[in-house]
Amino acid sequence: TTTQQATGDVGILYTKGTGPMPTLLATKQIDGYIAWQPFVEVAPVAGIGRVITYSGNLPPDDRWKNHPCCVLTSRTDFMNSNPAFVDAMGAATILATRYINDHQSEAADITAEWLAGKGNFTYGNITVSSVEILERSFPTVKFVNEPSEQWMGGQLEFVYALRELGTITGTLKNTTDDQTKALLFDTGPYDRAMAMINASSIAVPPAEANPVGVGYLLSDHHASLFVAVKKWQYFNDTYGIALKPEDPTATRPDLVDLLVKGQKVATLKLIPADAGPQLMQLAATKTIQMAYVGNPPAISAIDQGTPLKILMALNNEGSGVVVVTSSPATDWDSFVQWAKERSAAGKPIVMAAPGKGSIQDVMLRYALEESGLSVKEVQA
Amino acid sequence: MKLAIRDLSKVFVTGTGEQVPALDGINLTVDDEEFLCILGPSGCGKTTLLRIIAGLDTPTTGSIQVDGEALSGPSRRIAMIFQEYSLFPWRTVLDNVSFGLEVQGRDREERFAVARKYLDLVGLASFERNLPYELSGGMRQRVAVARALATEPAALLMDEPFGALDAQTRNLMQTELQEIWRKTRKTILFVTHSVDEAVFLADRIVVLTERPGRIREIVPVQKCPHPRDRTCADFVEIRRHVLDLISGGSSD
Amino acid sequence: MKLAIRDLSKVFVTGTGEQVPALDGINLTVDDEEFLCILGPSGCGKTTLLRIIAGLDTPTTGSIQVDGEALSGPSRRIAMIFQEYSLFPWRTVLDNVSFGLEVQGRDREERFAVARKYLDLVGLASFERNLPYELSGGMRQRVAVARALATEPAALLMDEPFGALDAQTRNLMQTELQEIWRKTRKTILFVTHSVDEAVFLADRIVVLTERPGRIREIVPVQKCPHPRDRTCADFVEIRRHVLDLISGGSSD
Amino acid sequence: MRRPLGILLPILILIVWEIAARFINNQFILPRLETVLPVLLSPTIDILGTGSLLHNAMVSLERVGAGFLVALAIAIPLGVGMGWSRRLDALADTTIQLLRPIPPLAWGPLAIAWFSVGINSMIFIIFLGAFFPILLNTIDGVRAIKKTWVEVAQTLGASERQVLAKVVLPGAAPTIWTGLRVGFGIAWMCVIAAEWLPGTTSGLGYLTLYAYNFGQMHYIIAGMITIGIIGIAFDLLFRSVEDRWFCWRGLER
Amino acid sequence: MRRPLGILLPILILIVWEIAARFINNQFILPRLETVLPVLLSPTIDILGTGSLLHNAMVSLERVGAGFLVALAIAIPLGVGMGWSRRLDALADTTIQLLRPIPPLAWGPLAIAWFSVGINSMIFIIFLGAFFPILLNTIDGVRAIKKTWVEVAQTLGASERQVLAKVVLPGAAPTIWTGLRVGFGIAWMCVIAAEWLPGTTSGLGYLTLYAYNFGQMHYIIAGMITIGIIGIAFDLLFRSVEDRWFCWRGLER
Ligand SMILES: Nc1ncnc2c1ncn2[C@@H]1O[C@H](COP(=O)(O)OP(=O)(O)OP(=O)(O)O)[C@@H](O)[C@H]1O
Ligand SMILES: Nc1ncnc2c1ncn2[C@@H]1O[C@H](COP(=O)(O)OP(=O)(O)OP(=O)(O)O)[C@@H](O)[C@H]1O
Ligand SMILES: [Mg+2]
Ligand SMILES: [Mg+2]
Repeated sequence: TTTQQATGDVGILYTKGTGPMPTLLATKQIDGYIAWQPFVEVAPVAGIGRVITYSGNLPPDDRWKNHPCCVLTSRTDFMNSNPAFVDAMGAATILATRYINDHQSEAADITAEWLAGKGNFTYGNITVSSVEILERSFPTVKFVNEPSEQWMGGQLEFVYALRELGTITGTLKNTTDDQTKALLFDTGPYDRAMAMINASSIAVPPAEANPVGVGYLLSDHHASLFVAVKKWQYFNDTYGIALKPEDPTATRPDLVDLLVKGQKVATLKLIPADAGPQLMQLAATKTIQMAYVGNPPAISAIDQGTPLKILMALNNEGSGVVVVTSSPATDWDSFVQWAKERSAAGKPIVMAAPGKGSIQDVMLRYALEESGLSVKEVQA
Repeated sequence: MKLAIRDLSKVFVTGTGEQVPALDGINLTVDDEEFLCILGPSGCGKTTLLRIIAGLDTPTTGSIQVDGEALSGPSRRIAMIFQEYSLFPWRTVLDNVSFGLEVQGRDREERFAVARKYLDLVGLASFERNLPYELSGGMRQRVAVARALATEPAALLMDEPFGALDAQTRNLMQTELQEIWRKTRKTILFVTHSVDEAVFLADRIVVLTERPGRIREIVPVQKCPHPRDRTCADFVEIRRHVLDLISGGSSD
Repeated sequence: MKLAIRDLSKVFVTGTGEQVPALDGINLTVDDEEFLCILGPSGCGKTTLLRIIAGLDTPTTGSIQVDGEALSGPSRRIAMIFQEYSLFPWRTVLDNVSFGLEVQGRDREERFAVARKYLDLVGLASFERNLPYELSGGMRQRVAVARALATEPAALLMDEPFGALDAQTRNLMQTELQEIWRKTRKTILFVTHSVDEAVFLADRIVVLTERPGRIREIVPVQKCPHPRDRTCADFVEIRRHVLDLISGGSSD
Repeated sequence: MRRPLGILLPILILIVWEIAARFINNQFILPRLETVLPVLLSPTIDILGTGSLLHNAMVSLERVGAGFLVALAIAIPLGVGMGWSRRLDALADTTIQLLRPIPPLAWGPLAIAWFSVGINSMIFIIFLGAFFPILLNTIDGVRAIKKTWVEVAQTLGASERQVLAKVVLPGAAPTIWTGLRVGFGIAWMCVIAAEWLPGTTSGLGYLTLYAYNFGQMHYIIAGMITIGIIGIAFDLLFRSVEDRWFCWRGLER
Repeated sequence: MRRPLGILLPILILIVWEIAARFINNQFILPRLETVLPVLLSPTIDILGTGSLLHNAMVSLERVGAGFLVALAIAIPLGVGMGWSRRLDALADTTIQLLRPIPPLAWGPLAIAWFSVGINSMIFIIFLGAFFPILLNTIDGVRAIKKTWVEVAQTLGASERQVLAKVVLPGAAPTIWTGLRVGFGIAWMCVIAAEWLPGTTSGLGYLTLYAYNFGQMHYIIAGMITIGIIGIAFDLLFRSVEDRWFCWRGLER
């Protein structure tokens, strides 16, 4: 990487998930944040911040266009003993992603229900529907599944970035790109799922005796899971594969049945978490077998020796940078300008990121350094 | 019940390993249906003696025969009434009195019937639903007596049962105890600090020495007929004699 | 100090609004340097009377004059000694005795000197560094006396100060109090339940009726010279008279 | 006089709150009263898809109930044993003293590893919160049993089991009950922490945390008030039972 | 006999732990003893870049100390006031009863909004944990002051201020001290929760959470043991002071 001589400082505050970000911004403790959707849209809607850029447009130019984001992962021991199940999950995910791309506004609606019961958010005098927020955020997320060569290349960028950050210390520390890919990916399930979809026949996996734990985050990024569950009837009727909620009235079901050709194959325990590292911890302790998760936590977990593989993409892009309303910044360049002025004035701006080594952290650091700003972690 | 105490002594070992001789060479025979009072200076081992007879402590040497058989542990045939109030405060008066029968496994009907009989005897029939804290000190000790009697033991051990009562109540209780004894004919061992009380109640008075307790003298009181008049000449004379024994026994 | 109590009465109002008359129409003059004992049945208002004089309670009607001036609140000139142990348990004996001087703002040296003088007087000079719990009951009451004396009040109010002591210690304390009184010549109001104690100590004995307390009689004892012999004829006669007053006053 | 005065301050606080909220005009710092009250007044309306206030309160109560019952079922017998037998006490005391100061919350990671995500690890954490107060009070209560009561029972022919069941347990009951009251209070505090563990999808703790994600402070405060009210309600319940059942306490003699 | 028996069980637990760890063979569920012990035995070695065990323990202690001191400085005067004056008690009691059952942790979101990320919001949460036990014990202690002590002081000429300073405070000191001990214990529990707040980068609570994110169970357990040991150490310290200063307690009469 070719970092210029730094001409200013920016502080980064890690908030362990997105939870405190709106509060911190509204109380002027931070000058902005980078988050995943829909928490990017929360700021403008609440009137506390302005979106200056979405993650695909972060500098350097085109570097992050279509950057990989969340991925579907599985424990390898589980894959080995239940290959047909993992393939079926892959198929369900791919079908749901297709549905999202064909019915974006319905998908936003479903996600609004999953994340907020389609309720309203109240910010002082402003009240907005969660549906509205999701409809704003959906176009900024690109829902794709294919683990293409280009996509894998994008993933490698994160490995490099994490190496630079010093958080990769295990099996991926000194690997070549090919070795890294071999350690990270297993595209078998994707290929087999596509084959089944193309053949219009999903194979019925043997029944699972125990519930299968599946982790996810409360983000639009994992909308394919929400859509698969909420539209289970449609998928069941159309493709013969469905994730049927055991309680159809639940807004955020936690027990769903995998049905293939009308047969119940397994019970899934859906486990939400605040941030990726938590999910990877659950995977490490075999509490969950599969996870919808951001790629850096998955890379870190594999690096730390968790027997895990990345199976396919879930989405590209889908994060954004927000600054406080009082900021003069309206786009990345004016933001950099502002940050440099503040640094020169001895009051460097503070940006929040959901976690050290998270996808958002990696991109923001990269972009800042690219723009001639050096990053310091804020010590509380 | 007849009690025969032979060469009984008791040495306590304190936490620091010190040896405290409490009783020494006690030889005493208590006849069936006898009312025996035990007098002695504080700390001379009166309570210890009763506790050993009740089976709550073991003697260091010596033995106790109950109707010819060796004593072994607490027995239903010997009931003890303690100086401090010892009622179960969470049980009603009736449930307190029927406790002994309850642990014997007698059924409700039967044990309440027996308990009521003895509550009647101590004049507290109308208080059976009350909790102990609602009673006065004297009433509580009467409940304790009823509880002890309800299992129909052959002997009653009473450790300064009236010590905490005021003078008037105490006199009343003494008269009532006499009455109860007359009706039920138990063997009674009665510890007291009051010479007056001992002379009023006892057939014989055992006077102990200072610690370690030994028997100084056994004073017979039978010649004074019941109910005793505290002003009659015999009474006053025996009282004087016992008082002399006690003050002569102290070292000052 | 001369105390003049005029038409004093006290009615307590309980939490439930009930009125409890505790004292009624008390007229009493206490001379300077007089030792006055107050006797009366339990609950007749003895403690209440002392508390009013100490300024800890206010009378319902009537007035108290101290050396001609109306009493108003607690005063350093009148010290009170309570029945229950009242030492500050976290202070050494010396610090307890010097408490009154400390709150007056006297400096360390001075207050310790005065405190030591009075500790000497009550014979506890060697215990000044001890904490109260290390002392026996009698010693504690002597410390309380020293503490009361240390501020050099003109009058001492003592509410059954020896009630919790055993007989032997009690006799000793009575003799010592006499001695202290002889040396310091305070006006003393002394409440007791013991006729014997009253006759032994007092110049005059005020006998109260049952609640609400009224003055039944004031018995002079001066004719019996100090130190008094409990077996002398005058003593026995006064004692008999006071006993008669008391039992005559009860309703049974 | 007591009652009106007692209500004065809360009312004053509410007024100050509302004025301050209008003045600060930042709902993240202090949401207006009129955004919080409707939430409390319609406790059956769904909040952000996590269910209603009432529903989440019931869920939390169920969890506390389960953890509390497990704690009670283990702590009381163990406490009676340790209070009664010097041996058992000597054996277990050190271990208990070592485990006690570890905050229930710190067990979170192990709880998830051992009991897996979900109700069981929450029960474990709640259990840890309630266990020690119940245990220590039971031990205390049993130790403080009047020896005379035990000896009376013995002379009346009670076996050791009967002494334990009919004298020791009822005699120690008031102290044990205090332990239960304190233990329940701590359990109630722990449920909030437990519901912050990953994988939770309901409960008052989860509700507040979830609302936090979207900066919905009025839900957080409504949640806190609900937590507070339920906490008091149970405390009062425990106390009223205490007053009724253990009126003899302190009047033993 | 007591000592050896007491140590027997922890040793047994360690042995069972090691055997179980070997048997389970999954460091996420139960790390081996030999991975935990070295962490504890070299408390000055850096852990995952967050600083050493010792350093983090000191940081946590500082925070607890600050929160505890604030709690003490407010709770003791307020408690003396409420114990002494019926008026003040009537005024404040209801409010305190309402606030008390809200877990300190639940204040997290508001703490961050009010005191901003960092030491101040941690102090606030720790303060909340320590405040109520100290306050309630101070009130109790002052109320339980023997009336006679106060009256003696009055008859000896003490002013109200002198009575408060020289009789009420020292007389209530043992009970207040118990409140301090309990309050410190709870504050210590709260620091762990407080260090889970965003923006924290040190402390034992942060250390365990950070280790958790990397699945480093042996650090978590070492952290928990350190938390436990410090907890006991302070409890013992408080108790030993109690034994020394308040030896007169229970022997008042
Ligand atoms: N468990 C014990 N360990 C050590 N010493 C004991 C024990 N029980 C009693 N003693 C000692 O044995 C002696 C006799 O005690 P005991 O209670 O029998 O006296 P007592 O005659 O009943 O006295 P009192 O009239 O005061 O009740 C006392 O010196 C007492 O201190
Ligand atoms: N604060 C109070 N409120 C209501 N009644 C009171 C109060 N203080 C005392 N009394 C009542 O006033 C009466 C006199 O009480 P006091 O304590 O003066 O009696 P006493 O003569 O000292 O009795 P004793 O000899 O038992 O000490 C009693 O009936 C008592 O119950
Ligand atoms: Mg005895
Ligand atoms: Mg009195």
